[in-house]
Amino acid sequence: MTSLDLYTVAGALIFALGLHAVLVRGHLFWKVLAINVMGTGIFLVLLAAPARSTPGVADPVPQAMVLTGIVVAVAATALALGVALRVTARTGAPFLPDPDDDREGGG
Amino acid sequence: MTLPPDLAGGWLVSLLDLGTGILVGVGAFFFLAGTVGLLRFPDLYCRLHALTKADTLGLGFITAGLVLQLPGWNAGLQLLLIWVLALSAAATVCHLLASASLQAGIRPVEGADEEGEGP
Amino acid sequence: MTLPPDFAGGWMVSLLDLAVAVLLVALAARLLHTRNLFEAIVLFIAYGLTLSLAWVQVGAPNIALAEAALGAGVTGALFLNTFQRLAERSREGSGMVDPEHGDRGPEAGP
Amino acid sequence: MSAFLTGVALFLVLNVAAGLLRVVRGPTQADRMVAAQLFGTSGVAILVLLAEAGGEAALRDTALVFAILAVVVSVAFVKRGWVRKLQSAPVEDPAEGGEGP
Repeated sequence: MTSLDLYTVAGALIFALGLHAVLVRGHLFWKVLAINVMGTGIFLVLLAAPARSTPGVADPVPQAMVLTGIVVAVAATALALGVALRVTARTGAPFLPDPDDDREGGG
Repeated sequence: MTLPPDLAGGWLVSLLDLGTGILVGVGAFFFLAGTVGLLRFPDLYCRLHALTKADTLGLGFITAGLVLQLPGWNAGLQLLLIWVLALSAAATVCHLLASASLQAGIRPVEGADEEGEGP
Repeated sequence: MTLPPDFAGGWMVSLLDLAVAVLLVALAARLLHTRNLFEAIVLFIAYGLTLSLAWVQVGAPNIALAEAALGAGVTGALFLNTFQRLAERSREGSGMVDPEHGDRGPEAGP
Repeated sequence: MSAFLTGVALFLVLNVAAGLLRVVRGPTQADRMVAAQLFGTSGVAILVLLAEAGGEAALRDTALVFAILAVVVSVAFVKRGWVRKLQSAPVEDPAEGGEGP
């Protein structure tokens, strides 16, 4: 087991942790945090796995994809946090409104 | 500093290696001291003091030790720039956090002077 | 952990990789399961910097540069900004949520 | 020499991991922000050591970015992220009120 295998396993673990947190945590800001963590787990697998196949030579294609992904993740995080603030302003709490009751939070 | 080929591998290189080892070791010790202070000190202001001063000094020792290994003066100048930048960053962060904490009403721990620590 | 013989740096590098990977997983687990929103934000910044170290070890220093600037710096500032907006909102509003302890309690689940 | 420098870098990573305990236990928010500064300085040291050990000059540029980053995060915290204690600072800042309906 080389170091790059280690990073691949760590990326898979981090993705699983983020997915679990997205599903379990109700708070919207932890959902945004967890989506960020999930994305970094994918980046880790995406960089460590091809670097293992050709040791010593960096493959530029996954690096370009990950670089684009980081920038897109920052922009998407800003958008998601803005939406979460609007939800908080409407319903008074940073949680998604329950779809069963229509007492508050309607459009 | 590029050595002439008859000197490379001689006593000067091993002397430089020894200097690098000592300086980097002292720098690592200061980092350890900063972390111990961060974990053990009773107060936010004491922790800021320990962290910013000790860690910046440790970084200075480490960069000074690594300058001895560099081949030319370009990379050495870059290391000096990194250290100066970290120095100003630590000073700025320490001042900002301390003044904001004072304004927010966090009082320093009283009674440390009575234990004979201060002059 | 056996390394291939052409792996430069030897066993010390693999120990460093092990420490960075374990620190990454531990940071992710802690920041996703804590109850304190501010602690989660600071741990996320630390997570981004550790990830930058991991990318240095994987062999992509350019991505480490972008991660340290964007993933940890800009995203951390965004989260801090939103944290303060949320704290203002809950302090002047109905007080349904404590910004320090984000979940509403045991009834927060579905 | 390369193994020695990598070993010192490993020591600094473990050092940072110990310092992150302060983030978990810190009573105030500023205590938690101090750890970002810890990671900034230690990260600079780790990257400079790895640049020398691996012979990669590009890592020194990453170290420069690490040095700037703690300042950015701390300024964002002081300007935007500080929540005043309710009992110690009763005066609200009227200029920064929450907008929106």
